[in-house]
Amino acid sequence: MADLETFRAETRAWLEANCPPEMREPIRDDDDVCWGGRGVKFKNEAQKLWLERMGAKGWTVPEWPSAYGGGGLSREEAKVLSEEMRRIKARSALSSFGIWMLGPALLKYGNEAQKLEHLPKIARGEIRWCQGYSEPGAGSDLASLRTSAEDKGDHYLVNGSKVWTSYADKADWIFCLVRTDPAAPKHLGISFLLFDMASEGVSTSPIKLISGSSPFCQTFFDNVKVPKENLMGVPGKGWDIAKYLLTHERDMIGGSDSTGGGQRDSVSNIAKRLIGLDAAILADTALRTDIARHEINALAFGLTMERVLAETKSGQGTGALSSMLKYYGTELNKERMELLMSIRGSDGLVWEGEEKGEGDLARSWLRSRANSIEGGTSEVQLNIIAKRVLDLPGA
Amino acid sequence: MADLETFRAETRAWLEANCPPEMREPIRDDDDVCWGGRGVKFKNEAQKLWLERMGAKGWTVPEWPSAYGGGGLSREEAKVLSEEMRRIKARSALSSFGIWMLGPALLKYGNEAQKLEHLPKIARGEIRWCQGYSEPGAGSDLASLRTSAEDKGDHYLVNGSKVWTSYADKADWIFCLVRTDPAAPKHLGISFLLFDMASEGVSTSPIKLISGSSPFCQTFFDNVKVPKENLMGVPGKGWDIAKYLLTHERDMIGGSDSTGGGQRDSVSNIAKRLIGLDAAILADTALRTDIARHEINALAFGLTMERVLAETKSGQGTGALSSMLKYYGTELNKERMELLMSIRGSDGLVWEGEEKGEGDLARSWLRSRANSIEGGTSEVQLNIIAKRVLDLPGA
Amino acid sequence: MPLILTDDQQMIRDSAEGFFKDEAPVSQHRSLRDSKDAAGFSRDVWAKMAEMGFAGVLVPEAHGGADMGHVAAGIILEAMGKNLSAAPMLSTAVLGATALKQGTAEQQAKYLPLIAQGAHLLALAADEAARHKPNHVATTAAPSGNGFKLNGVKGFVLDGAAADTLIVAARTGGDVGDTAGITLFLVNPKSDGVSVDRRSMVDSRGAARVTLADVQVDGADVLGGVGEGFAILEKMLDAGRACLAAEMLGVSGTSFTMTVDYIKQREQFGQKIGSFQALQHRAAHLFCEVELARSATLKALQALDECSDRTPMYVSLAKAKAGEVAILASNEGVQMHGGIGMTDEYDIGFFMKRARAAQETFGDAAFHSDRIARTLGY
Amino acid sequence: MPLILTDDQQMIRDSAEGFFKDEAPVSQHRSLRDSKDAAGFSRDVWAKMAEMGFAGVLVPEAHGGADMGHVAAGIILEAMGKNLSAAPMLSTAVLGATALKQGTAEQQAKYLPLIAQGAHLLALAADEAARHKPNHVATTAAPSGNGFKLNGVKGFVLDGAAADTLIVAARTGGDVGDTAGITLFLVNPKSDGVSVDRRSMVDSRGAARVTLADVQVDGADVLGGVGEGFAILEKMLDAGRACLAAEMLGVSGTSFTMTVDYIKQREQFGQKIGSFQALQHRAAHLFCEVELARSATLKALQALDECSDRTPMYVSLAKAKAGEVAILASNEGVQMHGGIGMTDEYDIGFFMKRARAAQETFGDAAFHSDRIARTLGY
Repeated sequence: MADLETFRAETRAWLEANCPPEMREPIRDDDDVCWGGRGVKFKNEAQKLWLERMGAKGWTVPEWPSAYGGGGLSREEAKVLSEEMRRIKARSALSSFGIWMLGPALLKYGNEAQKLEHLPKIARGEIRWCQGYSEPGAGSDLASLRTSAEDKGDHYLVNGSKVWTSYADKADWIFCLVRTDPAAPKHLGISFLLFDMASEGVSTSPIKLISGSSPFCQTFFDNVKVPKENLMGVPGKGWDIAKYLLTHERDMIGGSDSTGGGQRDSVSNIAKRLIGLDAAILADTALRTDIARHEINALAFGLTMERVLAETKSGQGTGALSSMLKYYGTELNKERMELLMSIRGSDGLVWEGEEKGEGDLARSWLRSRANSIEGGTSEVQLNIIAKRVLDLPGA
Repeated sequence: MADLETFRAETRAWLEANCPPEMREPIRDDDDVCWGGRGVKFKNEAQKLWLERMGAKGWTVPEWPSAYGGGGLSREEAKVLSEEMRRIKARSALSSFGIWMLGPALLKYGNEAQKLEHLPKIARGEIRWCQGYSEPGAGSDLASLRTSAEDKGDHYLVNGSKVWTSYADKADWIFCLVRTDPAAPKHLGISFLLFDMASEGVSTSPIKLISGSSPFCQTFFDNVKVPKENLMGVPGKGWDIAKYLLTHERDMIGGSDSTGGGQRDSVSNIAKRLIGLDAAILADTALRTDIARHEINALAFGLTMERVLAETKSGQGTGALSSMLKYYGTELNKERMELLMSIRGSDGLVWEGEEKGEGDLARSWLRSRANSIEGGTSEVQLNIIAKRVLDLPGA
Repeated sequence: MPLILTDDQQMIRDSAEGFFKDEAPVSQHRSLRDSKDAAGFSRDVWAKMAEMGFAGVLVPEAHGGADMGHVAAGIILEAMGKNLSAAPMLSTAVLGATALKQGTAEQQAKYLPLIAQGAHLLALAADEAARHKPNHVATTAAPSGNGFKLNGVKGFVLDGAAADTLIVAARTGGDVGDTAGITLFLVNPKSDGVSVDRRSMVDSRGAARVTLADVQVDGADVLGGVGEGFAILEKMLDAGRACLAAEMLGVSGTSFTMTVDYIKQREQFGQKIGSFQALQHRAAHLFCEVELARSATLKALQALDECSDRTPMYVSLAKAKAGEVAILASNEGVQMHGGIGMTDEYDIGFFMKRARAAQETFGDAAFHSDRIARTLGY
Repeated sequence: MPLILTDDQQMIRDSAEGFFKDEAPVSQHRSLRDSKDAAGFSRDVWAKMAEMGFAGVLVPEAHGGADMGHVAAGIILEAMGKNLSAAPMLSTAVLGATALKQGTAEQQAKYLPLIAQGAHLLALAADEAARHKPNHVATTAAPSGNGFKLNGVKGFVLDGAAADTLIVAARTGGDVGDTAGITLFLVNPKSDGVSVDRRSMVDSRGAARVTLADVQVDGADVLGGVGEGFAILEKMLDAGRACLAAEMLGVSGTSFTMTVDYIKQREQFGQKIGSFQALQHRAAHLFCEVELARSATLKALQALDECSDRTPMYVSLAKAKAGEVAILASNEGVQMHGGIGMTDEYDIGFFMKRARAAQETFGDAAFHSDRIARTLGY
């Protein structure tokens, strides 16, 4: 524990000395978030400096081994670092699918050469990754993917297309599920391939959503040559890696990204401000009832996240609860957005306007409708709970 | 039309002369309802007289042919009769599964001898019928019935048991689904048999529900001999008759029996009386919202019944809507009972008490939970809508 | 009146459905959206609607209208909802005609024939709060010259940018929240002091913010009695709400049909997804809900035609029920379509947007369930 | 405090679950019901519960209690809920002990050891309205002699028929609806003027109507300050509500488990009905709901142990959520069991009855969602 206190003191001093003041401001715009990559455009010098300094220490990925560009910290030390960063309100130096998704999979399934090649570049923000999973027409049935990687001796020839590839147009490399054995049963014959988006035959096209423009793309592969050493894990066993990563993604969508945390203003506070009170209660009894019912569920859901986390930490975990959090969290977030639309009335219907923020609510509301579709639909989560948690028989 | 006015005048005069004053009082107790039968116990002389007079005219079944003991009236005349009875608040002279269920099936599927034998006795209330459909363990899967009727040359030998047989302990005869061909596929091999409950080998035992005692029985058949001429319709085609009758039953449960009509006090009136108002609105805003939502659905459902009826009359009917009425009507009635329990609070929890009516609410609430199970569960109704109305593919 | 369409009404339905499918299908809505059309509708289609008698559906024959009644108006709006057809039907043919029928003989003679011809557009400038509350009128009308001077802001005026005449609710007496003291004025949007700002809305329909700064109006431009405008306003709103319910019924209808068709052909895990029982039950439930909305809407329209005392209750029932069902139907539609339902390329999202906007127009389900409860005394 | 059971609490859970499964299973509830037992519980089981330390779970060690805290009390109640075990746990060990801990040193010394020994039963005679409203106290306590004279009727007194002491809320000042002016009294039910009438309830638990006619009580029998009883009453109720939430969690748990087990083995149309996706989705949803109720309940119990300022909010959250979930779980249970779920022979109906009664006790979901909204200022 003494060591940990020393570590804390050192960390605090380092952060004080190295975190630029601009990087201690709250994030206001999309370009306040740094995604790195070959084509990175830093918003300002401070953002660049902060990434370089954190990357050099490996603190963009504090728990990864230092051999792979990580910080080599223990879980406890990483916690201290995170606490100290929060203390001075330091921004995250790097946002990255490489860190959140590919990295953990590489550490678990990659070979030594792959780790040494890719992890340090992820840690330093030099290479930006995107994820190639879904395909047009596949939907929830991810394993029905048809993008093929034909064995050509020294390379694979990749043909097909992916959809819902976030930031494919900005990414340098892709980690991608492909079918290497068309004769094998559906879930077998799938492999996990890494390749450069600058390869000949790769092209992307953005997807417009009902909420407006989006980071999603459709990505096309037309006779793309991929060296055979770029296959990660065992050929034909890519589905295991996919499942491992899907659970990660589910946790992110259900748990944090879309339902947000305590920092968001509560529905009732917004309602109070916009609708007002009448004899100490909200001046719309039907909305009041619906809001209270929503907040009861939101509070109980927040406590459930807390409890599941505590149980997991202590090893009491009932397991397989990520489907519950994904399902309930995204449904609650949709309900929240519906209520906010009701509260805002006709003002909520504005799509574009001169004032900053006009149109935001309507777009967020529409965007929220995808929460229960992306990362495994609500229906798929319920299927998973029914099968894996409740052990109900197959149809 | 002149004829119809003559008929109205004659009917009015006859009713005035023949309907005893006691039979013009509202129904207050179970024994105000006359079910007829060999063992009938009339509550008073008026009840007996009224049945005899109405039975003699065939007006217990006004539209049945007079050859079978019916009134032989046209649809228009029957409507006049019903209007005139309502005018003087005349009670129905006879309640009977024979009238509501077996009669229509007999008219459609029975042979001449069967019609002549059974219909007049139903019309005069001499024989009380019960329905033998469900079997222990069969549930929604009615066609999986196992009660067997073995062909013994001049008779069938019936073995098995039925469950949910309403008033089996009071009935004289039963109309019963039996399996006459054990080798045929499930829905084939079922026949429709009529037999005397006084036959040797028939016994009944009452079923107690969570709401208390009930008219339901379990009925056992132990080597019951049934003459072969008692088979109705074509051997092995009993399932068609069953389906025909089930639609009848569904309409009764969804449409009238369990959701009741306009005569019931509305949920909001009861709430107003028991909870009271505060500044002109119900002094419980959450309950107010739930009650309003319920009443919106109840009103819209009432209008839907009205519309479906009007469409059917005019031949615009979209068809196959009885499943919708059954499903929605019974779910609404359950919701109504839940709301009434909330409104009544601890008083609603009383099970037995000295005052008349104590315990009624709790028992009605519990009884209502069966609405969405009996006569085809809500799940079965939704299946039917999905398949027959929406034409969705089978699993 | 039996709760059913008459033979005439069935004919109107058939011709309206054919008309909007041909003349103003969803693809037209898309191109109006993409071109950021200032009016939000096609004047060409509106001219044809006038020819069909749709613009004059509520205008008496004496003034050149078709005088077909509210059930017919609802039938037209339902067909528009099915195709997401945009036209000033609600603002002019329903609200405008309902208002002007309460006007003086001169006003009627001046406006009603123009409405029926599709030659004059009206817009109701009443709502000030973002959540509908018709008695919340803060806009003032102070005596001035031989008329009044208007001051105030109206935030959400449907078809306001295209209107030739605005029907403005302003206060000649009483306090904000009172129903008494509200007066309706016919205002030319080109008058000095009127500014009309087009707002870009989620459903791409025409709406505007109207600002009134010392706008001088003549005494002859008062619609109905001074201080007695609220009764006319309620009449307009109830006609509008019932017709919106009908439009939402159309929105529900197409959302539902598109979705059922989709799950019949879409395969996942080697099966049609329409064969999955959970989706089947949700679709079957939705079917029932749409039927309930249909019954409630027809009843409200009939009640308007019959001038029934219970019109406000039936109208609120229809608006509340049809609104909730349209939200449910379009939400279920997007969810069951999955990812492609979220793309702008696919039409189902338009139905979700229109359902939400129509829900917020002239009172959402919360507003109307409150109104029903008050009508029933609780 | 992490939102998780400590090792000690897990041990209590294991022993409580074992105890009630063995000593007071559902079959005992059935026989108490069938015999129309006057108390509604087995005194034998209660004695054993005292030996286990359950009766004294909230009694300080100084008074011979086990002093295990509210989380432990909730764990015991949850195990009781799972087995539908009836015992005066809520009325005596939770409400009674909470009340007496606010008493004078004499009162504590007199009652608390007896509570822990299972030798003295208490019952709260507070509610007068059929719908819970703790400030609705019309029963009067007029000064009389060296004490007070009580008059009034308490309609729904849990375990009232078996109680050795009633804790009566009566008004020494203020008007019906005021929180100030309510005073609590310890009343011997054998006193002149007290009549206790056992009521037969849907869940077959002990409850009584208590009538007070000129009942003379001594000044020494006032619990807490005169006119200041409401704060103690709220403390009692909040402890009781959180423990009821825990009991309902147990009711949900068994309803859910019974139902999932049932649909795994029951066949219809040649398949296990648990393989039908519509039932699977409903069961999976219910699973999530039960998990949410569990989190909310644990938080409320912890808040009580920590004397958190936010206790009332968390307690209402737990009571509202656990109540709604218990109703849902037992309703779904009966529905998925089909016909046999409706028969008295089968146990699932008992859970539905208990869920409803517990929901109505000390405020239903409507009451507590209102309380949460008020706490959050809307």
